Amino acid sequence: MSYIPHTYEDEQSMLHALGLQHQDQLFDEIPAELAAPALNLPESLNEMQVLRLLSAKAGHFHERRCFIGFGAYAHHIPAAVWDIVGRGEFMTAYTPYQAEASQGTLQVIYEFQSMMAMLTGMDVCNASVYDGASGLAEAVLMALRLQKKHPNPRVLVPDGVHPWYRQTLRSIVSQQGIQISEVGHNDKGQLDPSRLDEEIARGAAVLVLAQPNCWGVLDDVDALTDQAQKAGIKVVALVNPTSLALLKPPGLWGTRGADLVVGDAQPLGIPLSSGGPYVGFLACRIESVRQLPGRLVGRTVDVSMRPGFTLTLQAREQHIRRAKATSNICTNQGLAMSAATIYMSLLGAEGLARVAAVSHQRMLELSRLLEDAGIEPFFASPVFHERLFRLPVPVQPVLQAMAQRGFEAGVDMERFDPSLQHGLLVCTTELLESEDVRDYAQSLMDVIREIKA
Amino acid sequence: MSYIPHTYEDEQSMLHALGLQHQDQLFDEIPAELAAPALNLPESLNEMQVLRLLSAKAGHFHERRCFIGFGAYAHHIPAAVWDIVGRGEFMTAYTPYQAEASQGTLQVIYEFQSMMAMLTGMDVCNASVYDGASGLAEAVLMALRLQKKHPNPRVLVPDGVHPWYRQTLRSIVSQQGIQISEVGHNDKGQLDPSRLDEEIARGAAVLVLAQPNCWGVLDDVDALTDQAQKAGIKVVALVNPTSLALLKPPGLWGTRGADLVVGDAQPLGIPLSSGGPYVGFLACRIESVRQLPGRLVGRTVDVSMRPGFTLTLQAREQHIRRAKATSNICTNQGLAMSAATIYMSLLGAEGLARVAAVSHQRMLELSRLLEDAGIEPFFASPVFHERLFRLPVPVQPVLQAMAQRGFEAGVDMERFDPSLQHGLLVCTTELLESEDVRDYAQSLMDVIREIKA
Amino acid sequence: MTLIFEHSIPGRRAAAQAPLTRPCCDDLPEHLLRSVPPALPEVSELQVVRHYTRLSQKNFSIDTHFYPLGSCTMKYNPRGAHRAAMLPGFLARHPLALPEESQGVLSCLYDLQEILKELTGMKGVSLTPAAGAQGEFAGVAMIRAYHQSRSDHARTEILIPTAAHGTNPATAVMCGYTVREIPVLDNGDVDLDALQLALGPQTAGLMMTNPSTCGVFERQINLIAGMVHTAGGLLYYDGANLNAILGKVRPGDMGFDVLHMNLHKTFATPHGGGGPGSGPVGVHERLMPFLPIPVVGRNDDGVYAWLDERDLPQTIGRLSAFMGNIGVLLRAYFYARQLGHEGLLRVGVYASLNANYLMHRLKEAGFKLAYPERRASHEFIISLEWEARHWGVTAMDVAKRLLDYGFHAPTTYFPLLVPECLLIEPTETESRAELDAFVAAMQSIRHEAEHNPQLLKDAPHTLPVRRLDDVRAARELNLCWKPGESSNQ
Amino acid sequence: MTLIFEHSIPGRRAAAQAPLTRPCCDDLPEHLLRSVPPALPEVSELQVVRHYTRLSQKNFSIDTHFYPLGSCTMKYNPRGAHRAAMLPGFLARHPLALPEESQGVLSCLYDLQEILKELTGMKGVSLTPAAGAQGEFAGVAMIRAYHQSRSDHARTEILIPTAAHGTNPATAVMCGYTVREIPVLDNGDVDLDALQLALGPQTAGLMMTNPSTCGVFERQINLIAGMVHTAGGLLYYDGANLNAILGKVRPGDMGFDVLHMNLHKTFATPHGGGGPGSGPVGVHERLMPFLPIPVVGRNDDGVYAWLDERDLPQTIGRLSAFMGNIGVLLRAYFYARQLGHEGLLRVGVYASLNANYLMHRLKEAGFKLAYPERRASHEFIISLEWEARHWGVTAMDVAKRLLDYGFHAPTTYFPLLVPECLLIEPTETESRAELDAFVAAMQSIRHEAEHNPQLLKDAPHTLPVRRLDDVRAARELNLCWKPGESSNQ
Ligand SMILES: Cc1ncc(COP(=O)(O)O)c(C=O)c1O
Ligand SMILES: Cc1ncc(COP(=O)(O)O)c(C=O)c1O
Repeated sequence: MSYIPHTYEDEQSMLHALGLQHQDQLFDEIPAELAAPALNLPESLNEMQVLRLLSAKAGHFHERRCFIGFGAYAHHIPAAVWDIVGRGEFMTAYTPYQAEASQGTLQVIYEFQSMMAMLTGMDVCNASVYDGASGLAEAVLMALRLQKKHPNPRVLVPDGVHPWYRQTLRSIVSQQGIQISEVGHNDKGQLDPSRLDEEIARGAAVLVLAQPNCWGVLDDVDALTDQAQKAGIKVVALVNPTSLALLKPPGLWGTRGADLVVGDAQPLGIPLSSGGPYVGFLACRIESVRQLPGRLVGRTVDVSMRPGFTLTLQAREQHIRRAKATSNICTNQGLAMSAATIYMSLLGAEGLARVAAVSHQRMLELSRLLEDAGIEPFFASPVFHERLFRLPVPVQPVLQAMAQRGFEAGVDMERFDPSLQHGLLVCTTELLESEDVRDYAQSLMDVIREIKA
Repeated sequence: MSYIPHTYEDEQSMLHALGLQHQDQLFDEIPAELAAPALNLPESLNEMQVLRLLSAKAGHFHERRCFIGFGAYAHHIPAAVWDIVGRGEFMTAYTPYQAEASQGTLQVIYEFQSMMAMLTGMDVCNASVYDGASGLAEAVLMALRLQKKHPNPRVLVPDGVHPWYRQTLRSIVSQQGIQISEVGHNDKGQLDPSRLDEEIARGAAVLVLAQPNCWGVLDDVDALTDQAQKAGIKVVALVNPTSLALLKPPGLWGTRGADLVVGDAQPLGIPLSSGGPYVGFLACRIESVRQLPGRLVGRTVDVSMRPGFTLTLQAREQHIRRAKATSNICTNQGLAMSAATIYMSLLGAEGLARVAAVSHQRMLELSRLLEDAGIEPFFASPVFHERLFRLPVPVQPVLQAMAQRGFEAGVDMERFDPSLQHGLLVCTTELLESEDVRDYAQSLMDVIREIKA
Repeated sequence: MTLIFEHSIPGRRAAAQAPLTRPCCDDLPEHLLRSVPPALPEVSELQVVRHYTRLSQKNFSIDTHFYPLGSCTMKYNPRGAHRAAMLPGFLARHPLALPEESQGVLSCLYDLQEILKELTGMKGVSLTPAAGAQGEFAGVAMIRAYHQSRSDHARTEILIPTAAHGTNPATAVMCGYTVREIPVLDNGDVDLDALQLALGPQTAGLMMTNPSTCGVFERQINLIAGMVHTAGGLLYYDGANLNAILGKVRPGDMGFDVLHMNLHKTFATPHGGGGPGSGPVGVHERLMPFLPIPVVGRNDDGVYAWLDERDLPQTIGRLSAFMGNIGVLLRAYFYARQLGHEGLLRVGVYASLNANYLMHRLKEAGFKLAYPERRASHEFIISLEWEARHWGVTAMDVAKRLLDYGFHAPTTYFPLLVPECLLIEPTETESRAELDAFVAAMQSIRHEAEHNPQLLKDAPHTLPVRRLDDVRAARELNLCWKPGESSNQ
Repeated sequence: MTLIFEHSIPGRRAAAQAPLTRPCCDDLPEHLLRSVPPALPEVSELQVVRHYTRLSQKNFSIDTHFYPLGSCTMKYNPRGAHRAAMLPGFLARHPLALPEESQGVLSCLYDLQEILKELTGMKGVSLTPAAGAQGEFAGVAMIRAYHQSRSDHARTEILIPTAAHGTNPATAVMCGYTVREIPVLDNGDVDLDALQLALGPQTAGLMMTNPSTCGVFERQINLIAGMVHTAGGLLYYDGANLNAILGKVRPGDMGFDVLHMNLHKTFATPHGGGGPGSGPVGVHERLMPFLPIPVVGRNDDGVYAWLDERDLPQTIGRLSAFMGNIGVLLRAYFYARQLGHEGLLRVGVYASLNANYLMHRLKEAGFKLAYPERRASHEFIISLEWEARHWGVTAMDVAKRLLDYGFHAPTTYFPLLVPECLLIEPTETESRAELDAFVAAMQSIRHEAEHNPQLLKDAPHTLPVRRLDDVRAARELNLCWKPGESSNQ
């Protein structure tokens, strides 16, 4: 009864007040034959014991040097971020349904919406969806709602979109019978405009554009956006928010800008944590806001005209609109969103640009070292802080040998696409100093030599 | 300028408001010849870099199994304790001089005073002194003030008092020419009553009684207290607060109880942290409160008769009484005191008794295992969770060999007292499971065998 | 109210937090770069800490207030679980780290799967869903996959009692189903006649929770399960209310085929002001092939691994890029291990004791129960219809007034079928003294409602803001701050 | 206000926090055992968390409020430093762990010693003192040890300017000295004639701080140092005000023989609502043999060790059982490394800029400066003597009213020599906007003082309590809760 405050006397007096003799009577409406059998569960432990157990399980991963990216990025998280986010008032509050008792959370959300709108160049951003991948599915569903009368509700997705994002998109939207077509890349790892033309010609309603794509490659998003929009196709931009400190915001892509912007804000102060919790976001034009899924906070005033915040446009949501809602999402990723807000406040535009630039700079350093050693990138395109290299040997044993040396060396891309044989995807961030990059390159060369031998 | 918020424009406009051209003019009253030379200081780093540096320095000590006690005890600290104490409102407040803006801290202190009074069996406890050892010096000085007209202001200190406590006591009280006499122990490691009689006969004003003493040994404090007080000597009890969950509170020692109680509350939720910050406490009878050093919080009411708390009896303190104060102490160990308060709230009397009893139980287990292997304790007396064993070999190499096996095996007491040759002081707490104790005994036997060979 | 943007001054930086320099990156094509930096705030570290610390103090939360929000199970969130999930070895682990180096976290997740199976009476569990609604999605998608695997394409409809949570119908639609609502009787039970009428070859399944959101246990669950199964449909259990029956009855034993659990409710993980949660799904044997991936498996050598589409070729697929909210799952695992057998079996008992006690005391205090004849589960409903009619105060007015008394309001106007309702869930971690204090506040408010209803209509009075204008918020949309704008206070 | 004891119910426990059983311990002699358990609170974990979280919200703090408390240097306490000091590898280390396994922490402390030497111009540093006052004690004890080592037993007196902090005279007395106070002139400088008269063969030393607690730099420090040294005395520097001159002037270069530093001020370690602090001492060559132990040494192989009485046989000894407040020292080390050369040299500049700017603005707003002709150091004094005489409001009234405006009050009635004074220290981490807001509040309060003085006398109005009755607190002493007592609210 670890966290139950009742003493035996409490229990007895409360049962007595209810006119009951025994706690079992509390369950007397439950058919007796349904009673649970004896359960096989582990014994109680105290906090000390569980923490000892879990500390051993956690291990020392944080002491490894991480060169993996591929949709989840290890950046420095200022100590203040989780110290504040971990305050009971933020961490143990529910969704801010009672606005007057939740101005803290509501204002944080409003600030998050504002920051993300500025970062993406859009008018509105929601208060988070689960992650970038499920967010992409929400974005595509929303784009299709915006294309309601479209003759051919087909969705075009470049194969440079992260394969697990594509899988997620498929598992979600395929339930409604929506068709997804993948569009291949050219030899520079970019979406091939001529293949896109072919697909457009076959009819489509939505195009997803990833910038950078899952190999770190940058596309000519202006031209592609124009190409799609000219054909009446809605463009969903899929972005890494850190990159937007340097790169053109999707709101300014092409002549009219992307229609929707989606991504995962994990790089903005959210720990890797084996894969979650992360925090998806979805931004749009103000005209489309009534089709946006997820919560939204609006500024308003109280009865004495003091400014304040409240959840708004709830008529889009399941608890009001039920079967007609824009999504079934209810609980979102609130705390991670709060962390991202505080992270962005601490970094500012210049700080975030430095994080992005140094992360990228390390990749340039690494590329130079590897190219000097004869290891070439798969794609001769500009990238952002992540690059696919072609090793002279299979990747899997390299990863294992590098792990022995304390490196998380990257991702074996062959596992996701057989055409990327010997492809090692490597990512760098500002957590790595130039020295770490040199150590990595040196170790990689050693390992390759050993494997070859 | 890491934490300075000024932009160049801020600085210029502020200088302008002051009618200055350059920041150097802010220092124009300082004689030019005093200007500091070029300083040799390390370069700036950002938070990420310093944390990386310090994480490496911190290492993995927390994964070792700790069997050292000797005045600092490794107990489990509930996660809630430092989560709450680390809240900015507690951690970044100053001493609660403005009572109305400090009711949080003030109430915590009042609760600490209350809990410590109950634990020690005294009327009043102060809001902390630096640590147990400097607290002992404060206690002795206070006891002497209470004995103002004593013909022979000599202080008797058993040699079972921790040697570093004795050193600290000496460095502090010897400044005022106060004489300290050490009283030896008998072959059971207890204060020898006949030697005490001799010392009393030579005249003394204060006796320090440690329960348990630094070898874990329990004394017959009732008889000793009576023996001293009958001779007009003030008794200062030096205690481990955890032990008081089981042991008789000093307020009830002998016929009249100890006059002062001092100790270190470190075992109550304060991490070992290489030696500090810890938190001394000093408790007394209400009659003596005007001689008590350190801060005190009292309950009072506000103008609308609502209850509240404020610092009180400040006329004892240096900021009011200056040269006539009861001590020079100003800043104390506030946050550690707050941690102890929360710890005691979470444990309660029963929880604390369990911590004490399990800690002690592990020592019984260990004693049995070691005695089975032929290793006897130095002293055949009851102890509390700490015991001095006589090894068949010198201790220093044993400690080193045990360290290789992941154990902090104890303290080499020969270093402190040559008469304790081959004496290994070992302590157990509830952090150790029975299995850890068995591993320890086994490793110790292995190590001794190797050293002998 | 000051926005963080209003503390901003051009050129200021929290200098400790960014790299010391900014390299030039001239390899990036000019036309792909941004020309104007985003107007993120330019503030010092102290300003950030102070701003958000002060903001936090404007919230009610479990750590500061009793929070009897029905259907939300706002119980104590152990600090030890937070500590465990924040261990640097867990936080730093990349989702694509080699499994060899991830055995620790994988073993925790595997154990958690086993514990959840045992507690729900299910055969398979996937921890992937990020929240309850995503768990529902996974569940209904599995129902769909099941029927399709049997080429039973006629089943296009999901049945849902009117009392159900909004996520249930919204989910069914997201899974391509149409929704038919089933009425609930005055005693809180599902209308079996209506159910019988609704069932047919078009029925894919029935979604319900038991105890229902009416706060009462559906006594005819055996019958219902039989009816749905006979019609060829499957039974979905919305596990948001699992806390009520934890250790007492298991959904699997009641005949449910699939369920989700809200770990951020029953397993005490914090709600974070809106999430992250975690909504694992559990399934009956026949749905096992369809579980969402990844699932954690263990081979005969005791080696753990992520199972994916190669291991589960019929899976409904991924629901997020990686593996759900692992940080939340670790907290839930801490909780399950800490409570253990003995503790987990007590949760439902004391949650029910508190709810029944509170219901009883409020009834004594003059409040009208929605289901006066029924035993409360872990929550119950009072209706303020009478007070609304006679004194002109609404459930919302009472809710807002409660805030002044230092209590978070219960859930208002849900379930929709009870007029002017408050759904009250005290949870097992609140003391009797806290419940009694809540009753005293409710009594006092009731007295105010009779003698000074305006006091309630104007409430709250003691919070950072008075009652907010929701209509204006929706009409004059202001969803983000624009550079230059001031907060006007 | 409810005390934690009032949440207590016999037999309740926060069960997750103690061992699951209680062994019997029947080896302990019966007569040494306690017969009645102490009346510690018996509460649940949630009750504890909620109680202390709510209590915390009743505090002002740096993280929530501007806190211009003169002489206290309430600057931003970096969260990164807290993180560093709370690393489990640091926290778990036992003070008696083998030095082989403590090289990491020892090297940090050694580096910190070096940095402090360089910044103060001193030759040796001991980090042992737990706070400023203990640093003073160590310093004066070293002065005493120095004279005694030279058999100069006649020196029984310590000179202290009247402006000095109370710890200075209290310390001198604890070290067995008598105190003679030296007056301060109207311009804030020490009265040199009086000093000359006071000096003699009985003079052990002079304790002072520079800039003084009057907030001005003692311009004649060279002269003073010469006078004291000529008389055979030593010069003690109270480093509480080091923030003002960090990187600009060094006490060692001013002729001081010994000093302490308040790391909880200048080095940004949090004050914790009363501590722990840290008060390292630095010394001139001739005092090096007397440094308090332990000190961290490094041998030629780069191995670090605790130096004790074997290495420093003339040491004044230990000041605490172990090694001072290492957790605080690690925070200070973080701070020094983070700021580094460039950052440390800016501290004094911006601390002075903020103080001078604020002083200037308050003067413009009509407040009377104690030293209008002088440059402010990192702090300055305004006197409300005029306002007290004309409007009947005291410095305390203004201080309390400031709380209503959301600012912590400056230090009141210190130094004692300026009537109705407020000692104001903004620190370098506050923004210009914050300073301007403070001026606006002071202006508004001044207006209230003239037109509605009662408003000030009754202040504060918006805090958890109104003005508290200090006299009653001292007269009807209630220093601890007794079982059965209620908080009466
Ligand atoms: C009955 C019920 N079902 C489903 C949900 C949805 O869960 P989640 O918010 O985790 O998506 C909730 C939570 O609000 C609920 O109360
Ligand atoms: C000028 C001055 N000297 C000495 C001290 C004493 O320092 P501590 O409080 O750390 O003992 C203080 C702190 O209040 C001070 O302001």
